[in-house]
Amino acid sequence: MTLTHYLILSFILFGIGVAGVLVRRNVIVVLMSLELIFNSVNISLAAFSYYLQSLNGTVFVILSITVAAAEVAIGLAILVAVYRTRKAVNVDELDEMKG
Amino acid sequence: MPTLDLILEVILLTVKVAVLTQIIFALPMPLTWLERKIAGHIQVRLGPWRVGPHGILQPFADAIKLLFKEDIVPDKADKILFKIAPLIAMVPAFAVFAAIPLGDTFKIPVIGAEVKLYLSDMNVGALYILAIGGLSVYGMILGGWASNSKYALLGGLRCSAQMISYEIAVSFAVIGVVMLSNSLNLLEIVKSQGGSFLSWNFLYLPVGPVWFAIFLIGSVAEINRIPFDLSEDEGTLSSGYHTEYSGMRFSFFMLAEYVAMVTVSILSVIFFFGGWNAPFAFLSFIPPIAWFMGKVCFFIYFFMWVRFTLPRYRYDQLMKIGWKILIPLSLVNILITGLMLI
Amino acid sequence: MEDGKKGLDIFGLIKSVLFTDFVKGLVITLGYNVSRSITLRYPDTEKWIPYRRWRGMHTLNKDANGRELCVACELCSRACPTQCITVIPMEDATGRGIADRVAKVWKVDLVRCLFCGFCEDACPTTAVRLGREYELACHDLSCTVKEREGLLKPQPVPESFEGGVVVGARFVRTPGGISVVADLSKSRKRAL
Amino acid sequence: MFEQFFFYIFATVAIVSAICVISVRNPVHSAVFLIVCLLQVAAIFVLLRSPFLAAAQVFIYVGAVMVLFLFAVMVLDMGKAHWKEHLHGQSAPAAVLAGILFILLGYMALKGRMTAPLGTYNEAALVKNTEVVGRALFTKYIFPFEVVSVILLLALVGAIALVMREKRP
Repeated sequence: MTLTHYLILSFILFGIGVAGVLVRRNVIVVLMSLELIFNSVNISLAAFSYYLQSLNGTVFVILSITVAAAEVAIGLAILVAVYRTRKAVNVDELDEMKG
Repeated sequence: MPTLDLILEVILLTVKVAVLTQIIFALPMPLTWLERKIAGHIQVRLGPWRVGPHGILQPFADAIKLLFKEDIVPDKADKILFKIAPLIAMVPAFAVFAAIPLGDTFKIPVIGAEVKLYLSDMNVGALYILAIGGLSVYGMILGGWASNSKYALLGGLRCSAQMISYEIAVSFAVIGVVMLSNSLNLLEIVKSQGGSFLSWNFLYLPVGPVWFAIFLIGSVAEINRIPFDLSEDEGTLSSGYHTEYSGMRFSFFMLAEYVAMVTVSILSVIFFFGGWNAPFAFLSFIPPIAWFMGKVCFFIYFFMWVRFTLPRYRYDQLMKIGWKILIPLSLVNILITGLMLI
Repeated sequence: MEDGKKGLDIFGLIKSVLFTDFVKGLVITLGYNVSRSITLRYPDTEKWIPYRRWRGMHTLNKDANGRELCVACELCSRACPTQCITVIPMEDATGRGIADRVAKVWKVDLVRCLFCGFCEDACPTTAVRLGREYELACHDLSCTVKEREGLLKPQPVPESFEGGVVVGARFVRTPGGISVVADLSKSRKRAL
Repeated sequence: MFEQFFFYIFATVAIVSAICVISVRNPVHSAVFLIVCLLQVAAIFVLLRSPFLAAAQVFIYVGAVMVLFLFAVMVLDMGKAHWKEHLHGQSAPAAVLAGILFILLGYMALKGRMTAPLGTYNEAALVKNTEVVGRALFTKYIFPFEVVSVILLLALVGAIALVMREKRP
């Protein structure tokens, strides 16, 4: 087991997440793809932390999990608020800034 | 290459897992009988009576009925999720037991060999239990959604909101216990409460009883029992998230609920009532496992007792208790606990 | 605070913090839990015999000499609010009844009967009585109409028996149907 | 050997379920696959000798965040009408961009060299993982910790403010 194994897993997940964000139109699925990206980064952080024998990575995984939770709460709150006024969940139907 | 010791240990572990799983699988049978019996006696009735002496064979009759009942999958349901939702509800309820110790070690009288009464001595035991225990909500949410019925969906929604709200309070209570016992390891938590009953976390005045109250209320809400079983409220939702389920799949949900009740009883004992420690030093000739089982049985009885004492709360009351009382109270309590520990 | 009092109700606050109401409820239910159940073991070992004033299935009575009291005056069927009693009179001088006029047909449709007891009140010879038989359920409609011959049979619980007690009973399963046979010698008062 | 075996199992399941997340139509199915993927990530954290991270991952991500996702999907009650997604004008450039990023990241992951010095937390020190992490979090990393807690508070207030309906007089 080397660091490269984990890094490859991490970048594959990252690529899938980016593809999801760019290709999908449903806001909820876009948010889920963002979570995938977060997780791929977490894997690489934890892997670096283990192989470099330092705690920085582990601590930042904890912080990033926390931030991700906050991000999801806000994102879904915005989504619910938008859905109430527009009745739309696709990103290309939500391209006007005016309320 | 694996050594002989390792192989032996793996075999022992496998046997332990098998035995534990069998016990847990069979546990709901006496518990359903007990619950109906207690319900009957509290309501000045007899309860099950006709199948076997004092109705003791009633659970077998029920199990046979559930096994042979037609398994109906609604036409418009999401077939795959509908079928796996009961399993999703059941698996975490069993997985929690990987971290739960039932005692320290047990000496088999004749052979003299010592057997560890836990599956794994996890460093993050308390966190693991919280994390895995929270997963069983998916069975209810997905089951409610996949049934494609409004009652089931509402039950699933209520369940998820309730779970999110009360998980915070329960985790705070566990954090309080961890602060009092200085460890996340359940064995260490029990060891820290050794000696007489005065060193139990429950009697760590003044914060201990408050933590226990928060833990108890929160976990009753999390395992969906009366007075907080709003997600399967037959008065308003016919049967909540398992309205559309029948036969074996329904019994999986019930199994998960009963196992969760046992888990919460065990956790209450471990976290607050000294685990397998005897309350008085001179009573320690009674084996620890007996103390443990006795305490757990009391809590199981207590949950059933509460069920037939209290009426069901309203949903807004439930949310109010969760967010406006339990969470601020636990925050204040963490502060007091921290100040006391300095 | 419901009565509009201002200020903090210290006593109530302490009570709610200590869960006194909850504990009170628990004590009450625990008391019931250890108390004796009041369930009747019907039909296995016990059966409830109603009071004499109970209005169950009809009976047709006979006098001390074994003659039918019914004179087929049809007052009962007139008094019946649901018209469930059918009486057809006939002449019979053989001493079957207390008069020459006896009932050729006397039947009651128990599905329509509401057990009001008007027939009993209307009867001039106290021939019709509402008895204490209350196990009227059956498998098909044939048993819902009771004929005179069946109603003339002596009742399992005699008129003289003071009711309002639980008596011993036996549950009898036969190919012809199921029944609960009461044993009037063993009786006890009902709890509550 | 065992470690490698388990790593490959977890990695394969994680990648397959991640692909399913972005390719199935129904958002609820997406969420279920994402749950599977997150559980695999938690397992990989265990392989990386940080059980605390694994527990936090399961507890926060799987236990809370995904419940929130499912809750939102159910509250919004998106029928099948909302599942349809036509291929978009942006899709082709997006796919190309994702592909380029993929190749770039892959090149860097394979060819990169680790030059940073090794720290002090070797395997023996990480046995008490939770305690070590907790100590570090409240001493060396206290500032980011405080920042994150403020972010959480903001998110809490913000989410309530966004979703709460104003009372009309």
